[in-house]
Amino acid sequence: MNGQNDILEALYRRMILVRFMEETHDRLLKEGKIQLMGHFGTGQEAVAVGVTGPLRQEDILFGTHRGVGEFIGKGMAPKDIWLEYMGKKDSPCHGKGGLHLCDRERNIPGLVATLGSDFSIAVGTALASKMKGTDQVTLYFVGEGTCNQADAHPSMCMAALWKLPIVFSVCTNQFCELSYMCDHYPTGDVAPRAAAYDIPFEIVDGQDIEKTYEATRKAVEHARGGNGPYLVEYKTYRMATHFSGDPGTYVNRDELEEWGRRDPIVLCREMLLERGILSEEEDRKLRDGIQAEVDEAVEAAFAAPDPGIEDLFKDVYSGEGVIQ
Amino acid sequence: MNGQNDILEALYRRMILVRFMEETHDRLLKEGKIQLMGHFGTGQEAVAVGVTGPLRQEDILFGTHRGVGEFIGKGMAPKDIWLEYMGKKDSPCHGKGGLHLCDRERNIPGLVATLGSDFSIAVGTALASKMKGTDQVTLYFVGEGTCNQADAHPSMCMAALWKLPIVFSVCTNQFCELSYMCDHYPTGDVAPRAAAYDIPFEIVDGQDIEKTYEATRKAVEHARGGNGPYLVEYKTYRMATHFSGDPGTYVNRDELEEWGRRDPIVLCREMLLERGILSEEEDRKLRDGIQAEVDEAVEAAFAAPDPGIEDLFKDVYSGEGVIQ
Amino acid sequence: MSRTITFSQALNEAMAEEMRRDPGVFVMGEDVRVSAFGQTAGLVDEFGEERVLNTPIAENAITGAAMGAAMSGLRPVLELMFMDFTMLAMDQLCNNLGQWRYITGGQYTIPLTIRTACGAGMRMGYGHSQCLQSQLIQAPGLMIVEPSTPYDAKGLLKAAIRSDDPVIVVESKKLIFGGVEGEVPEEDYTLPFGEAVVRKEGKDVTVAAVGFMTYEALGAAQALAEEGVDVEVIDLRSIVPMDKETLFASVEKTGRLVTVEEGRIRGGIGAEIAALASGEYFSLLKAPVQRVAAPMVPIAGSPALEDLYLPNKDTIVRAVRRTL
Amino acid sequence: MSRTITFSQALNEAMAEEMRRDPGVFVMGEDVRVSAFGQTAGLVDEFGEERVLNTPIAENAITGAAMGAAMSGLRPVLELMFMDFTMLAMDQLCNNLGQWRYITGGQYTIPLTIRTACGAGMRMGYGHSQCLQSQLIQAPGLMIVEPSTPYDAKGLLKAAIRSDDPVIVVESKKLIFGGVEGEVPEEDYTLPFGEAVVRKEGKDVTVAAVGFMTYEALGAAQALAEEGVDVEVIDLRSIVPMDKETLFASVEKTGRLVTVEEGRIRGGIGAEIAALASGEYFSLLKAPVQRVAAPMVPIAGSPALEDLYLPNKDTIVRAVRRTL
Ligand SMILES: Cc1ncc(C[n+]2csc(CCOP(=O)(O)OP(=O)(O)O)c2C)c(N)n1
Ligand SMILES: Cc1ncc(C[n+]2csc(CCOP(=O)(O)OP(=O)(O)O)c2C)c(N)n1
Ligand SMILES: [Mg+2]
Ligand SMILES: [Mg+2]
Repeated sequence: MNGQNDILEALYRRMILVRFMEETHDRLLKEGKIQLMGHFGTGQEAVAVGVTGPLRQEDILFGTHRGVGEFIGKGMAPKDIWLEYMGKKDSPCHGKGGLHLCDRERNIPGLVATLGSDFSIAVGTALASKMKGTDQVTLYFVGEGTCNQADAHPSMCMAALWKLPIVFSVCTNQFCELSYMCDHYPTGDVAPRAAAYDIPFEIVDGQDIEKTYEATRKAVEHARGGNGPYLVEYKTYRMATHFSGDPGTYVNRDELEEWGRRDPIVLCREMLLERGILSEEEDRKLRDGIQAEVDEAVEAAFAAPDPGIEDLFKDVYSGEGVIQ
Repeated sequence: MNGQNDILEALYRRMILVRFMEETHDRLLKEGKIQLMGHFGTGQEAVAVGVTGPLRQEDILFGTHRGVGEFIGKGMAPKDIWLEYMGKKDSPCHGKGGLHLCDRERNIPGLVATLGSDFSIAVGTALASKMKGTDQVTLYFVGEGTCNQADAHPSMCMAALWKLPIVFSVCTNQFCELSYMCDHYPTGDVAPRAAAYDIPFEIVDGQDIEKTYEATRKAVEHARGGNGPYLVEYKTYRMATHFSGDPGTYVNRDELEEWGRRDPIVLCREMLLERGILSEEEDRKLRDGIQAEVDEAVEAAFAAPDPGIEDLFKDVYSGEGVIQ
Repeated sequence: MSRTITFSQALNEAMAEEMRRDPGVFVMGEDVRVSAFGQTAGLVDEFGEERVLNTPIAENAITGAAMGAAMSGLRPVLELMFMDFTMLAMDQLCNNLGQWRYITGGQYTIPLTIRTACGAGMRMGYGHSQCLQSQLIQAPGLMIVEPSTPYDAKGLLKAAIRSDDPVIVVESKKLIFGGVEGEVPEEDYTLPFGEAVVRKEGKDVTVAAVGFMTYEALGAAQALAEEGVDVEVIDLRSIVPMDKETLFASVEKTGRLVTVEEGRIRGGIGAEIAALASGEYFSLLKAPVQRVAAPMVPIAGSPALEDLYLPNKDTIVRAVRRTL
Repeated sequence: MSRTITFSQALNEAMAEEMRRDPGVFVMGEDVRVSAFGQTAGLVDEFGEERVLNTPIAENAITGAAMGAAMSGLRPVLELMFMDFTMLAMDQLCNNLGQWRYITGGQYTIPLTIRTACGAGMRMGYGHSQCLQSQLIQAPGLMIVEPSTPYDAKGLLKAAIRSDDPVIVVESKKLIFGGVEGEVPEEDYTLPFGEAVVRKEGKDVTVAAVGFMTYEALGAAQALAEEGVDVEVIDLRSIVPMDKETLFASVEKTGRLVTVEEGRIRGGIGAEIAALASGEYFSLLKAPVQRVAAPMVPIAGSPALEDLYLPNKDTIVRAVRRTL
């Protein structure tokens, strides 16, 4: 089970990286050094990282607006994320993405602004994989609020109808923007909606990295094996407010505190210590190293140049220039 | 059970009226006397008529493009239908509706052109009934093909979330335009989709007027009682092609023939005869009377005036005129 | 008696007062109870959850639901948080909302108000920053207004809520987030649609601006005054209907016209105004009409590119100079 | 070698030839296998169900799926049966499709062709008859073409399929249902975007027409020739990009401009052309620009009202006279 230990340690490392990336973003915002507001995924790291853990480089990931978890999980470099967040010329999107991360090398085709639009785009990439006969899987990561968006329905329908290699990973963090899930849902769970299309589903504890990883691994295998779509719902909690400017007045403090006691990074750390995979000393070093990595990436991004007027009219069309 | 017999006879009468209306439309088209193409609901009369049977005048009906069944069922006058179909000035919509029947007096708020748009509009009328504290029920009648439209999903979600007085009546006629349901559905039934929202549902034989009526009556009572939405799926078969210009090359002839043996009007007739509710003689007279009623309505509509240029700019806004 | 309040407070007061005045008025939308940007903040405390309805995240469906409620005699005020999201609701907005009265021959009236926030400059990137007013003006049956001051915001929103026709009220994010203040009477008042206002009189060049761009135009007028160019600045306020009389009177005086909007240039509001000018005001024109608008490119995340994208005082100054 | 074929056959050949040439090309849409109006008829026999994909009835989602497939290197040709239905897909069309390349900094290319049928006159009423071209020209990153002959239809559709950018091909129903015929070479050819064609030379007035309206313009030109007015008729063919050179050259000669489109007038294609004229061609104009287009009202079901709604030869003749 050494392989399993290595995986766990790698996932733990990634979760810390995600947490530090977001904490750094928050600090830079408070210092007035970055303009892009943050939608942090604090407390949800075991979902984002566990979900992307089983993916191969050639698998396709659609992520969300909430934090950098799944993007780090899929292998995006911290520096590329900062370059994009700061709107720098040398970012993967040449400063155009902003919040909307995209990294073709890692098969991250981009993040839509209008929630739920990518439900069907993900079905399209899965359709292409099937038509081309590759064994790529598309993983569509999505919040429970977005699962109410209209296109969720025909998208799941097409995925099932055409037996596409796609996994729907639903991150139920109890919030949909400034309201609780119960303002949006007549039911407690999202997952049973999959049954409407005969899509198999599973609900797992989103605080436990072993479980999120393992459930997703099974789902990805199912999809890769030509058995059609699979849906996994991860139960977690948004420890942050909706975005950096949201004071979160509507949040139930007791509930927040209770969930805070099951911080996925703390849980994972305890497990690693208990199983002797990691020592306190190693953990300290690991964290220092990760923070240094983040700081270095931030510095490098700050030093990078902004795009200019020549970039404003670039890449609208495949040919040169723009059509006015 | 005399009341029950009266109801059955009335439903039978309506089914024949629907059939004759559509046969007449077809004949007028073939004679080149009417321009509006027909989407006939031949064979589905027990659904349209049975579904609308339990509704009160003040209940709200959203119907479909397929035939006149539910509109007749809700009490629309044949003459008004012809006036609308012929685009005459004195039609309920003053010639503007065409296929899109609307009759405010009978609480038929209109028929959308873009399939599925009215899913949410129906939720809105039910929401208003609830907010106003009336005991009106909204009945949303819809084809299985349209149930794949994106808005079906948030609409059912809202209906359940807000416990609205609405009945979703799904007419599964095996076809979605020029293809079979299996080109559109990963599953055989539509109804279980309701479970995703904890909406109770039932599937019934759509050829049997007693069953369609009774299932809908229960659903309407459920909704009227403040228990929230209900979904009923009726299994039937489109004996006509998609529209009057469709030769139906893709239709399985054996299947068509088999379903034809369960013509809902024939089935109902046999039942009425068997139970002694109707005699052969009465049936003949009834049919003659209905055909005469249809012919008269057609004649009256032909004689009615067309709208003119003054109507072109009327009723765009509540005030006078149009904004160019 | 008047006081100084913010743009957002003016909108808030308009809704609160209309809700007090008419029990049929209610507010719905995504998170309108907490209210991300404050326009609907606090309404739930006075009017309760029934009249301040949080909806699922499904723009087309909630627009349809609001339309259904409006058809039933209620007066919903629907918030579509960002104008980019109106694209999800275009089927309802363009195919149904503005057409229903006409198609039903005036049987149904749709007293629905839709509020939506437009505009860039907040580093929100693509899909959260667009001005798409010009994509709505083609739809028959709608009215579209865009206030630039708290006074206009309150008066136009109240008029919209009382209107029997569907009205879209566009709120510039710069006015909301910028906390722009202005004098607003304490007494009840409404403003008529279709009346522009001359913000600064001038005899040399007419600048017709939309919404927030009025401030940029006034800035340009001030700069040009130093060069001895006397600019007349018109704040359109109402996009549909457009105040052709005020425009005509101004161009009659100046013979020179510059249009200014934040949306993109092709097929923009400026195109419609320029077309009016080249048609109805042709004989008045002494110079080519100049359109100031955004270029035909998406809105990048990069602050540097976003600043280059946006029309501003300087681009207006240059456009005015081109007419001299 | 050329033969005479119909408009619909030309489209059909274009798709078949491109599918033969490039295995990445495939057709998808609602009922494209049987094909209601014939454009995709028979393709399934040659290319199989995998490459002629019937979809559920869900326009935004199938557009997204096609986009996802295009991003993955395939070349889908998506049919959105009626142009009215593009309104359901506006989120994908305007927010994502034309913006994705830019926002991803050119990392992703979207070689997607969308075909859609526009136009009234078939007595289909509201929601099945509109010309909504002018609601798409505001979107960056798209190309929009509208052929009026079989030759252009084949050449432009083939060019669209080979283009690395998203292209919308608008097909007038009158050309499809009317069985319009024309000479089409047997050899492979494509037509460039952005090139208008002068259908009739003339020296007095320039009439710039879109799609089917070219025929009405030619009819008007013939009628006016009898009055001694020599009209030049330009068939735009490409709406985005627009052939400004050909327009300019013509107006330079005539000094008079009439625009003709079937869509509604406010914010129409004619507005953009008139704006160009009042800007860039200002010094050339000898008379006010006239816009011929539909009025700002919905399309009624009534044949009498539909005929009054539509621009035609006579309205063009009157508009030309107003420029003299
Ligand atoms: C079409 C659309 N509507 C609304 C929004 C605004 N919005 C951004 S995040 C969000 C909440 C999403 O909730 P959920 O999917 O649960 O994700 P979470 O924020 O909880 O991670 C909303 C409504 C949007 N971006 N797009
Ligand atoms: C938004 C939209 N897409 C497509 C169509 C074209 N269309 C008309 S009827 C129909 C099939 C509907 O199938 P179903 O809901 O099962 O009703 P049925 O025709 O079987 O009664 C289609 C696709 C439409 N009117 N609106
Ligand atoms: Mg959530
Ligand atoms: Mg059907």
